[in-house]
Amino acid sequence: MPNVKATAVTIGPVTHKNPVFIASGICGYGEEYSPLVKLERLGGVVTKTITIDPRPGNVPPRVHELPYGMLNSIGLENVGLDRYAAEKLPMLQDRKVGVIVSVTAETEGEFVRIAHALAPLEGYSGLELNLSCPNVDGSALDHGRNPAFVERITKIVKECIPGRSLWVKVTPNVTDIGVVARAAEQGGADAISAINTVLGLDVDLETGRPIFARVSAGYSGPGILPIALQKVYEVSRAVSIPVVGIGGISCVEDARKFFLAGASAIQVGTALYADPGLPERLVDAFEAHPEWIRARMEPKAHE
Amino acid sequence: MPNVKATAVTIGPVTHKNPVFIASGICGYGEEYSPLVKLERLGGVVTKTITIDPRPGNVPPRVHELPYGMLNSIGLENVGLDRYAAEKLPMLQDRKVGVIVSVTAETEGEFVRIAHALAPLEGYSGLELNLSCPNVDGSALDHGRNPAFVERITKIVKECIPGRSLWVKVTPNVTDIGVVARAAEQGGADAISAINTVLGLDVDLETGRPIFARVSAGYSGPGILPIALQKVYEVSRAVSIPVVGIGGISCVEDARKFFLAGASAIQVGTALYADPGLPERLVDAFEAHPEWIRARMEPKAHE
Amino acid sequence: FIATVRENLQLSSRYFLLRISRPGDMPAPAAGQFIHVGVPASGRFFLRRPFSIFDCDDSSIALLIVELGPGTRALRRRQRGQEVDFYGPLGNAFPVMPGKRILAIGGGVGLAPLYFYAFRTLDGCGPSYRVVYGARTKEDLFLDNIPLEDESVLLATEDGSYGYRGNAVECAAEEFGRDPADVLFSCGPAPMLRAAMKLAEERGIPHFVSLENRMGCALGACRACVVPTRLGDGSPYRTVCHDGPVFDASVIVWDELPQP
Amino acid sequence: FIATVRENLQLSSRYFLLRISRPGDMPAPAAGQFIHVGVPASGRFFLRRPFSIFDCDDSSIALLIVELGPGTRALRRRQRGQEVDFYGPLGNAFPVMPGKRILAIGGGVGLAPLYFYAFRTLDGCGPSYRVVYGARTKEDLFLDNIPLEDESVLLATEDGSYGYRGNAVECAAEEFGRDPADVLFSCGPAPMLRAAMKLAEERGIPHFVSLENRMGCALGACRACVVPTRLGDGSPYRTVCHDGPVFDASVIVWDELPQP
Ligand SMILES: Cc1cc2nc3c(=O)[nH]c(=O)nc-3n(C[C@H](O)[C@H](O)[C@H](O)COP(=O)(O)OP(=O)(O)OC[C@H]3O[C@@H](n4cnc5c(N)ncnc54)[C@H](O)[C@@H]3O)c2cc1C
Ligand SMILES: Cc1cc2nc3c(=O)[nH]c(=O)nc-3n(C[C@H](O)[C@H](O)[C@H](O)COP(=O)(O)OP(=O)(O)OC[C@H]3O[C@@H](n4cnc5c(N)ncnc54)[C@H](O)[C@@H]3O)c2cc1C
Ligand SMILES: Cc1cc2nc3c(=O)[nH]c(=O)nc-3n(C[C@H](O)[C@H](O)[C@H](O)COP(=O)(O)O)c2cc1C
Ligand SMILES: Cc1cc2nc3c(=O)[nH]c(=O)nc-3n(C[C@H](O)[C@H](O)[C@H](O)COP(=O)(O)O)c2cc1C
Ligand code: FES
Ligand code: FES
Repeated sequence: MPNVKATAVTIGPVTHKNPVFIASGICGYGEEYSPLVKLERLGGVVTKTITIDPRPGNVPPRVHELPYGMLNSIGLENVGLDRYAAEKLPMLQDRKVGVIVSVTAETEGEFVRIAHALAPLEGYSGLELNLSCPNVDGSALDHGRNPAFVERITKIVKECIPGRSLWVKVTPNVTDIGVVARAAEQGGADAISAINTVLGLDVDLETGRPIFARVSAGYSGPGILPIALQKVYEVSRAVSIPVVGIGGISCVEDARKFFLAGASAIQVGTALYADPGLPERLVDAFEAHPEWIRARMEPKAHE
Repeated sequence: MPNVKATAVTIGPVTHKNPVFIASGICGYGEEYSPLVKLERLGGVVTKTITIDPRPGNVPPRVHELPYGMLNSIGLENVGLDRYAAEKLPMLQDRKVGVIVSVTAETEGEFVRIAHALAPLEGYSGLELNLSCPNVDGSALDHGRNPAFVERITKIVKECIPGRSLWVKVTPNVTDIGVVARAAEQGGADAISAINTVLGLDVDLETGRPIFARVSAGYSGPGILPIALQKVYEVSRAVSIPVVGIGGISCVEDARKFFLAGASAIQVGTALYADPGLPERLVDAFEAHPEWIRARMEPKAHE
Repeated sequence: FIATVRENLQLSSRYFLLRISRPGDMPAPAAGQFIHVGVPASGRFFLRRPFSIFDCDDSSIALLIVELGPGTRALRRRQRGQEVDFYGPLGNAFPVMPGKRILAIGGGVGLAPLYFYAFRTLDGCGPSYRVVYGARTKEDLFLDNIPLEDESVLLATEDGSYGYRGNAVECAAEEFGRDPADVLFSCGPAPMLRAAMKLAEERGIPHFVSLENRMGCALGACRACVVPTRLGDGSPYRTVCHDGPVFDASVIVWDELPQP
Repeated sequence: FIATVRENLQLSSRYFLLRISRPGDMPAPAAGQFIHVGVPASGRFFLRRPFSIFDCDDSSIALLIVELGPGTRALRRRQRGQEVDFYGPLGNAFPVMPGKRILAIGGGVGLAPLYFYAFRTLDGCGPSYRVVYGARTKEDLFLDNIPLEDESVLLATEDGSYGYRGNAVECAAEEFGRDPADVLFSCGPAPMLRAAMKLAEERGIPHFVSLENRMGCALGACRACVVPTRLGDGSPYRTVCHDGPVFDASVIVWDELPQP
């Protein structure tokens, strides 16, 4: 029997059975991956970022493989708040899956509306504010780069959802991620999720055109691991709330490095597509070695 | 016979025989690589960044291999301005190698001093201001993130070196690289070199310690290619001076993508260690296909 | 699922037939469905690759694959006894239409679902299902290895080295003239699908088409593999992996279809 | 240089001897020098790997390699006739000291430059050059494949399965007691080098040591492979690739030496 307490992690008012999550946008609304992953074994899943109104998403192609990861330009295609609440959220409810609902919006008013609408619902334990999607126009990403806005939004959303945790997901595409994370902490965030995708671009040599209609896209997968570790380290030094490490995790060793760099939980992203067994293998590993969850890097010293 | 004119690129007052350079810090002061690379066949080499005083560099280890590139924490070890001028610069002079001298400093006064000291010397055609090294303390990187400072430094250095070109090398570790590049353009830069290394980190699972004494290091190699392409694209849209593309180039196709993304020249970095034949193969390729140098991405359209 | 390679048969310079063991708990697939296969190569990152089911019996699954890049190359190199990791069957299927005369047009590996339809969905329903299969040359008809010479299969080669001289759609148009059909199926390269689309419009018959696209999850989760349609409900996009791969051709916005 | 594998001989479970052709225009190497070898594997990024020259004649170069990670694994798999890409010889060499009695201590693959010194630098100068070679067990002495049984070579195994029971430095200390030397050479794992350092200090004799470090260029250009020394002139650091790999042990700041 795994020692349940040993793998548990507490984020704000919520205790999760273990620190292994699936990242937003990777497994849709969760249900889609239930034939392949025992979702109830995980700390939880972060569902696809939703907006108040449904969004069609970007013109295809939307993904492009690289030897060290992938680029995506999904563009926040989602069913919108109402259908999410009516159809998607209830699907995972009876199956004891830990759910973190990812949301974004453009204006303060919209953030309040979406948080108010979600507040009375059952079936999830926290919200993740996606202030970091590189694949849409308008202010979503710009917001995530503006500490004052991050603090204000965090504050007003947090007030709407008592008893639930609030995770703020930050972008690596900033000069000083610590400042943004600190702003979220000031606003009352329970955790910082780091990182979202890194801006990237590829060109089709046959056509001489960019792969994506929007030209720039989000880079994820193993190639961003060192960047994500560095950002998690920076964030963990800037704030005292838990950090959720995301970016390039494709094996147990990668996940362990995030904890050493300062994370309290991790999310699996792109690697899930190639290796749907990974999240459960991570749970197995941390159940066998719960000490890996609390391990933190010591400074380098001469032997 | 290659058509010499067809591969030539002009940057500020200087015309280079072709657009293929070796990046700063990669081939030392040039001479070291002369047994392996016919340096005179290249557009030129950018020599290791020098400072007024010699610098010892960082505590080893200084490099760490990753499956998709490497991390380095060299820390600008260099012989200092005087020995560079007396010993290093003359070594390449008689061999008709195109040289761009990379320099950095902390204060305005130091930048002026170093530019004044170099101005009367022979044997190089331009300066590259390294305002983007992530591996040293102090203001070098912070400067590179401060548009006002970048503009001022560019301006005063440019005035010191009439007849020579001034390249300004920018860091990808900023929110808006376009703003920094524009500041350099305003200051009178002849080209923007993009990018320097991306901040990254790795942990030694055996010791539970960071690989490097300074913890964070500079990530380079194939894994940063999509990031570098995106930054070059952003910079090339922000400025109208030439952009020199750097980051992750390890084959002819990678190099072609930089031109499509907006670059007018390229620099080979990390790949040189594995494949010292690459720069000359790039020259061969561009001599065979000079049209690749002027090719620029067209917007994506529906067929 | 982890399956084992039973047979890996080179059919021509670029085509091969990969037969793998069928895991006991894999649901029965329908023609048009696909499986999502892990690329058996290490050292770099690979997304999985989708392949239509070409044939499936109680103990094995066969895929008809054309080697295009590193993913298909790694699969070509898999040998008898080695493992292949996949999940599926995924997606929808070509509709079963009793009593209708179906004319199916396949190009290249687009033959896979149409072949499976003929031999598993309709076992023996004969001339009400006809397949026109077009290839560049005789070599790509695999006549030595796949039993295509059947009265319900029409073969076309672009160079005329076997069967009808011309492409599959031209051959189908001629066949239609000889003996009309009620429904058109098609699967193959985009230009072929567009031509088939025209044919169906001209003859005023329904047309079901199997589309391809780059995939992430293949489960409808990531929204990577969408194609533009005339449908609404929040988004005009539908996923090839979950809503497809088989679509009523009239709902697809052909002009905006991404090239794979 | 592009060389061809002549022979790839497995010596024990982890050690192998890789003999490659010697390109005609490669300068003659001295004992202590190394070559920088491209990892013959594709799909991921690899820096080159440095290996000391174990043996070199007019037509071939031999390397003594222990398999540690992906780079050495790829080299172990190279077969006769396949290509290996390298450049060199690089770095400095163990000093030639006519008339001096040299005692050389080698551990594991650290034997390579010391062996080369014995058989190429000093051809036949006999007892003035003695090598103590230590390994864990008899298996790692490669007695079947490498002619180590010579009166100038002392063998030690930690488990006592052959020769002296104990480590190479202990064996060297005993040998020194029996028949002193004027100079100590050493090459091998860091703890062995430190012990050798102590021995040299106690006996008050010069000590030359061959160091290892992670490398980029191996040409002195990138400043990756530095070790801390008591020397000055702008930086206390010296490169293993260009200033070394052989150093006067007394200039090294042993406490700050990075572990490779
Ligand atoms: C639902 C579905 C069913 C499929 N069924 C089959 C099948 O039965 N047999 C089969 O061989 N293939 C099938 N494919 C296509 C197959 O998935 C791709 O050919 C494969 O992923 C290519 O991988 P690769 O690594 O070899 O080539 P990549 O490196 O991914 O691509 C190599 C080159 O081929 C082109 N290419 C890649 N994918 C496609 C594509 N889908 N169509 C046209 N050009 C492409 C690329 O643009 C590139 O130029 C199917 C695809 C889908 C979506
Ligand atoms: C000048 C010089 C000469 C050398 N000569 C030889 C030689 O003759 N024969 C030989 O087998 N090796 C020699 N080496 C060491 C050799 O270069 C490394 O063992 C090799 O690079 C390891 O590559 P890898 O990909 O197999 O292992 P990696 O994946 O790079 O490393 C695997 C494990 O081995 C450890 N490791 C790596 N390099 C070393 C090292 N240098 N010392 C101790 N542990 C290490 C790593 O920390 C890691 O834990 C020499 C090194 C130098 C600098
Ligand atoms: C196809 C795809 C869709 C994504 N959609 C979202 C999203 O809707 N909201 C979000 O916060 N992050 C989204 N992300 C980012 C991931 O959650 C994650 O932060 C990122 O991919 C880095 O992790 P990885 O390298 O493990 O994939 C998406 C990533 C991918 C690849
Ligand atoms: C070992 C090493 C040392 C470097 N030193 C310098 C330097 O002194 N000055 C500088 O401007 N860039 C330096 N760089 C950055 C490179 O010039 C280049 O911008 C970066 O490595 C990205 O290119 P790449 O991916 O092709 O290596 C160094 C990079 C490496 C790997
Ligand atoms: S591939 Fe993920 S939705 Fe189709
Ligand atoms: S490896 Fe580059 S200086 Fe030694």
